[in-house]
Amino acid sequence: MIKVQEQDFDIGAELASLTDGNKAVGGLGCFVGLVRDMANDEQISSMTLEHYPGMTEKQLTTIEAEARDRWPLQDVLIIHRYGRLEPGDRIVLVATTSAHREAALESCHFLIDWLKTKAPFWKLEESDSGENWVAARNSDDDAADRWDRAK
Amino acid sequence: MIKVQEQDFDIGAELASLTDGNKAVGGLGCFVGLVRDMANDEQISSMTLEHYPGMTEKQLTTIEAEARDRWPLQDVLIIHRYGRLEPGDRIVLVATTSAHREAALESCHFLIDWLKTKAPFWKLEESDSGENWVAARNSDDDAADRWDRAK
Amino acid sequence: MQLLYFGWVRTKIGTSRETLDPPAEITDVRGLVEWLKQRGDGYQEALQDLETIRVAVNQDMADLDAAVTPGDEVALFPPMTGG
Amino acid sequence: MQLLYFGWVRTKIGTSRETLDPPAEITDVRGLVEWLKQRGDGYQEALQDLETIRVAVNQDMADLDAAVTPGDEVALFPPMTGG
Repeated sequence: MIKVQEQDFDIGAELASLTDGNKAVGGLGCFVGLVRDMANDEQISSMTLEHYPGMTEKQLTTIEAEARDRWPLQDVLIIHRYGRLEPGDRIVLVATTSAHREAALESCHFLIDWLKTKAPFWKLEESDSGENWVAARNSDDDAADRWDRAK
Repeated sequence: MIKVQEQDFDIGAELASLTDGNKAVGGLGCFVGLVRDMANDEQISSMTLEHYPGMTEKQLTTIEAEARDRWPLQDVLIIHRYGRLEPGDRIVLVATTSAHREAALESCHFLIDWLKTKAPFWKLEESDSGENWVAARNSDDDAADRWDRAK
Repeated sequence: MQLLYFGWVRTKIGTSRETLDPPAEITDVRGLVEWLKQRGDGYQEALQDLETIRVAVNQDMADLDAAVTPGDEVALFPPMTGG
Repeated sequence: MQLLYFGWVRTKIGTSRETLDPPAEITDVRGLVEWLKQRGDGYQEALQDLETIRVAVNQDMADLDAAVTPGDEVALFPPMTGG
């Protein structure tokens, strides 16, 4: 399931929706990304996420299908927020469930690596020195490429 | 933090305790293990976890230190239940927080692989055919060995 | 043709969305970008380094050689930073 | 010496914990296990295959050559299945 939303999410309730009543789940893997208060040695006051409505949902739906193709998953949940966030705020939740822990953990890792470089979001950080678009990192490309090679 | 307990835990509350108020956390990795209703094609009615009080806490404290040594972590939480559980019940929670997602996800994977083969727990499954001690799996040893080699 | 801009491509061009009618000889993304660069300093600055520009045609990632037609939705943006 | 048994080692021996006084010549885990096996069919059955037995001395994992002394807490159990 894909949710692209401005509002915050309740981690406990979201994860419970993946496991409650499904007794075939042996493992749940989860990653939550949060806004940090420091970037490049500067104090961050806010981070605004811009996205491409329509394409975002399309891309996330494609990658959910790809994860289900690669691993024997019971369920996939991706929640990605947009709009203005502050340090400590949740940005993204990725969770997968499977009979087996390897599938849950690896698919979760795959999905967040993928989101970093291929989901149409852009981050504008605000600090004392002004506004700054977060640059893509080569290390994120490398992390995503790893999964292409493993295909 | 290590918790070895008979009672259930609240995933949302536990994870919130790792991130609330800590604005240096960029990523939280989490794994939850649950009791499945099937094992070796048999319907499971319960799983009873026996452990070695004293040694369990000692071993888990050691592995938490090992994870903190290997990755730049903000926090580590391991909750492992013992006693009689039923299908769908939570067994274990592993969660780690870090400024960076790789550290959080990898350390989480490391900890659960380690728990599978080196935490002093033993599982007794009850099914229509009687009681059966869960056997250790070679694949779990291999998963744990991988981290020894990576050291 | 619907043009969408995101991230610093948007802030440099100064708009997030516009409807344009490129001349008929514009048939691929590369040609479209070169044509846009003639429209003003903001476009010139936003699109000067093609290495840093990513493109989606009708909400699918595309490269500079991808075909574009008048009814398309074409988005230009910097490398994505999701997650 | 405190002896603790877990998992099927416990169910085969029939007790989870006992205090025993092995003879003075028992100085390592291997000798202790051989001595225990003389104590009855349950012990014999539980401890027959040393490949499947794991040992902790004073709550630290140990091997068959590890020393044991009268004040030690020695635990015998199958491979662990945590997580």
